[in-house]
Amino acid sequence: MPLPEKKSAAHPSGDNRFKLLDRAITKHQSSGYALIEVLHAAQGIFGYLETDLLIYIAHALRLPLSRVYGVATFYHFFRMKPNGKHTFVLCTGTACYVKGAGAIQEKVEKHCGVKFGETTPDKNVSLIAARCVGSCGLAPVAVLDNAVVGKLNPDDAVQRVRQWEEKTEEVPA
Amino acid sequence: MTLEDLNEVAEKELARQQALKNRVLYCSAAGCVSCGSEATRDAFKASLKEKGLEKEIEVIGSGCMGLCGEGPLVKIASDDTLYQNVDEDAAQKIVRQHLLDGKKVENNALDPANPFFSSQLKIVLENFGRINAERIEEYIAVDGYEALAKALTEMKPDEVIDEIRKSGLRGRGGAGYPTGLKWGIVRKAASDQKYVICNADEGDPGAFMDRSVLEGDPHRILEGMAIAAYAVGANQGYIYIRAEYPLAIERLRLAIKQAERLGLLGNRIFESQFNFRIDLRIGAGAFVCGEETALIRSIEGRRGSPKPRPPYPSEKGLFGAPTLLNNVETYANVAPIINRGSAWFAAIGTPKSTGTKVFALAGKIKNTGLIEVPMGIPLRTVIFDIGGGTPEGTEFKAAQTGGPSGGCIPNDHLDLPVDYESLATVGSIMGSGGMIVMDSESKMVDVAKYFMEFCADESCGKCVPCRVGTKHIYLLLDKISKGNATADDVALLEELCEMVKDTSLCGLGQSAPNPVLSTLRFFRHEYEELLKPVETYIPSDVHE
Amino acid sequence: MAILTLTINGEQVSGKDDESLLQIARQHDIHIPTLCHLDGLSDVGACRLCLVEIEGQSKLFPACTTKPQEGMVVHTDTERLKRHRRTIVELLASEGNHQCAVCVVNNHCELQDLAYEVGLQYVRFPYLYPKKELDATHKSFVLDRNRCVLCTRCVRVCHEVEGAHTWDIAGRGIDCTIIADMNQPWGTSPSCTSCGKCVRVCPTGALFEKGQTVAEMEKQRDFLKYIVTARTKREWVAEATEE
Amino acid sequence: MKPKVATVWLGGCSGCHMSFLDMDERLIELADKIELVYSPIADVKHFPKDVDVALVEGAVSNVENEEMARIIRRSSKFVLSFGDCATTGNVTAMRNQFSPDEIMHRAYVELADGDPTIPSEFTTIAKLLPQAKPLHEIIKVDAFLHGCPPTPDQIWFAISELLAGRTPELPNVYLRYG
Repeated sequence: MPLPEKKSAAHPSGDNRFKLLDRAITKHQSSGYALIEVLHAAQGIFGYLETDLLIYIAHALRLPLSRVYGVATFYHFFRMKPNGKHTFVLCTGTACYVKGAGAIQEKVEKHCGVKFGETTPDKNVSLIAARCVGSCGLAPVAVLDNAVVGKLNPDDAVQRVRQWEEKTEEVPA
Repeated sequence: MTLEDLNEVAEKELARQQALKNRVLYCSAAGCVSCGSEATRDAFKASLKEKGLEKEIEVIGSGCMGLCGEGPLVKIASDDTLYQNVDEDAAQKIVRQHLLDGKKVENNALDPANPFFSSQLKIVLENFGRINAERIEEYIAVDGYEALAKALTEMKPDEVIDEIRKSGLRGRGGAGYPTGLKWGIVRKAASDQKYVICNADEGDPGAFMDRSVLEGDPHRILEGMAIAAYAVGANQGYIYIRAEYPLAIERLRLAIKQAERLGLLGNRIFESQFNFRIDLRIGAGAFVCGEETALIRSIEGRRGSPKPRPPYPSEKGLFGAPTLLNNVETYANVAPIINRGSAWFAAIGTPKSTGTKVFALAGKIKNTGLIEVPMGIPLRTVIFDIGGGTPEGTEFKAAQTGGPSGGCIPNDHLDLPVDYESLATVGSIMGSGGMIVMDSESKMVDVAKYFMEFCADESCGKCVPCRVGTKHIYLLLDKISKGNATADDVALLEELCEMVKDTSLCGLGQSAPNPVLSTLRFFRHEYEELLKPVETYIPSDVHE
Repeated sequence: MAILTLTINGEQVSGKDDESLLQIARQHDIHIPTLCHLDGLSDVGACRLCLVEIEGQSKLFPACTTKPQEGMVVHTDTERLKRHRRTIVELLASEGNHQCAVCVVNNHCELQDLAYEVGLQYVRFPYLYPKKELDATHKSFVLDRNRCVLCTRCVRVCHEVEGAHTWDIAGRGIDCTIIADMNQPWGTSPSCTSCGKCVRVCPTGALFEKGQTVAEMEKQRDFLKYIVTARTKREWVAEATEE
Repeated sequence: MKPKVATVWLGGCSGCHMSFLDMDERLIELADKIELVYSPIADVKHFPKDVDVALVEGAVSNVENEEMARIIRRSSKFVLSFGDCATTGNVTAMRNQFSPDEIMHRAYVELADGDPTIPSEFTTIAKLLPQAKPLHEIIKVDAFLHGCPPTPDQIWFAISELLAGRTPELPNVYLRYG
């Protein structure tokens, strides 16, 4: 295999984030059992799990490549692509469903032109459907850039997304 | 740490609290935090500082206080007044009127005689609104870790198991397997290495009991697990918790650190031979990992695909060793049973379903939130007295319990007592405690479709009936809801539901058809109204 | 190890306590249909075709992973089981893109045989026609995911017998798919030894040798038991270790 | 009165009809027993009413097939899915992984010898359905004859059974896909 053996605390690329990842791997004694913990750590450090990163982890934990890929794609929490600048996480739990999360979904999708599970082409907004964020008392709920917003209605939801869009326009890249 | 040390911590903490003039407990559970309870806290602190009372009256975060729909909630410790919708203005008002002048702020105060409070009975949630979840001293001050001390210093493992068995406690994760029996099996399994796992992978959409317990009283779980580990002979525990619960994860991490610091986790706990450690394992978004064999695989770093049982985890579980797996609420009941005795616990509820059950009330209901009721309480009391019924202008249609594995219970069955067996007679299950109320606006075919979409999406894909069957059940429901189906399709739907139930590998698949079967049972007319006739041969004389 | 007596379909049979119900039934010429099971590989209980009824139990048990118990009364061909088996085959047929007429293993296919065995007249569920990829990048073999039934025999033989663990399953639910290494073209796989075991154990035409045309490929699966027996009895090192 | 039999060719390759013709001398016997009221091998413009048995070859692939299937169902006492395409979609359904637009483009533009234009659906060819479907997903079907194509023996057996007034529950010897 044309891949370098993992060297401790230094990645050939000089990317320091690998030092952090190595620390997480060492904490678990490089055990294959810790694969999910290490994937969590890697996603926390790198934002998402791209193929090269998964190969690095597979080598570090001495696991077959397909095993690592299989685990990473089994769990919804792990992302293989980066999220947009803003994230709109809509709760699709039962309470939110009963209280009209469907209408929010429809309106936001229509506004953004992409479906939940996708990111707008300008990489500004990712629409993410969550199983249940556990704030059922406030249904329908969405988590907008990590802030829980309860008792949301479709128009407010679109308004929030609009604010993100305006802000992007103000600061040209 | 010895028993004397423990008492000393408790006394010191109680003395500290005595010295205070009052305590303001704001709800620091995720629901209230997202309504702005942290701003409320800051307003209290600022206002108290302004009056020079910041040393005499402390403002602390506590566990979920129930009425999540009316947050932020705040409790005043001296007279147990509970306030709702406490925004920053209300906070200042409470400081001025209540804390300084001793007059309740009527606009925000909740009436303690309200059936929302009076019909409940709190064991699991008893410390909510009483203690600061982030300080182990406060937990110890309300007799925390005393049950563990008692078990380790006064009881043999078999006596602990016997006590749990006599209490009649059954698994609160949904299936209701007798807890004492399960512990006994793991105890008997011959092995040098055993594990104890807490299933905190609360995946039912519409359920947040476990999250609230972990956020509001994390030490209760650690203590319950330690007692269980002592009883079955384990020295390592894992809490498998959803990544979606960052606050609960944070609180647990803190609680474990505090318990280790005081020697309540670690080696030779209470100077016994018992060693026990707990580690967290963070789930990664897979409902199926609530199934015990899948959960174990996930802790082992694998895809969460269930394995056929037998062998059961109690014989061959985590890393092949005998493993005890219980749910959060089950562990939360352990310490009170050891402290107060099995007879006390067994007297609550019904003979076959003892104790209390925590429910998360949500959906089309006035009082949404977290409640705890004695087993056997009529469903009607839960929904109409505690929950306050459906909002004005709508009519109650069904209560959904058990999440995607449960069923919809119609009006006619509302006098049913809430216990494991009764809920099963109407095709639902106790489940982990989600209770979603639906009103006349909810279309039951769509409700069934919603759950089936969930199950199909959460199927691990290992066994054929669940992987493909749930997809086809969903497609049939979709066809029905769009008015394209015939009576033949409904017959096929029923046959497929029975088949998936009968043949799936694990509980997820076996129970996935329940929402369909229960809505077919009680709301069949809603299906039939959507059907169209089968096109067939028409003789030409009829044609013309 | 103990010898147990049990009843299968009314017939008194005996078997060892570490054998599966499936092994015992087969030793007594009692046929139970299977798909994910293959002698020589571990059992996963995934296809659910070998489910049997055990008296006194309301649940059904997969014969491949269930151990016998003294006095157990087992039924393998009740109407309920037959009905369920037919539905399983229907579900499998609807899930992939199976066109027997143009398949390299036509007439030598385990899925096709199962369809005949359960008397599948037609599939009552809509065909899903998933968009699945074909991988012809390997120099000798082809993976056509359209014909895959996700029995995982290839995954197991590669891990358990060859020891390469090239294959695994990615995704979940109806989107599960067989992948090589990092979900890369098979021909670029760093771990594949090109041993061809996966091709031979595959029950359908999902894995086949290049250069074969319709109905030409017959798979020989006997090799597995020789390898596995040799390995478990350590036959190839017997002389070296006897000293 | 002899039973009225129709044979129809929807989205298939006509192989099943070829196999029908391969019944050879048995066709003469059949001609005495039935009245063939509609068939691609007979020049009849409209599907007649009150047909006793309709043998339908091919999948339902375009709007014309779909319309025809419904006419067949209304006008026939007994509908038999005739061959693998009608029963499973088979080769006709292999196009289902692609959109109708992709398919039309492939067929009339990419593979065109001369003038690469997609013909108008109103003039020359019927509009493709999003997916080709087996017949029973469109209309209720009474029995199935498998095979690609079904053998002349299978066809003979099925028709004989029907003429004898029995639903052809085909024994497993005649159950063969592909």
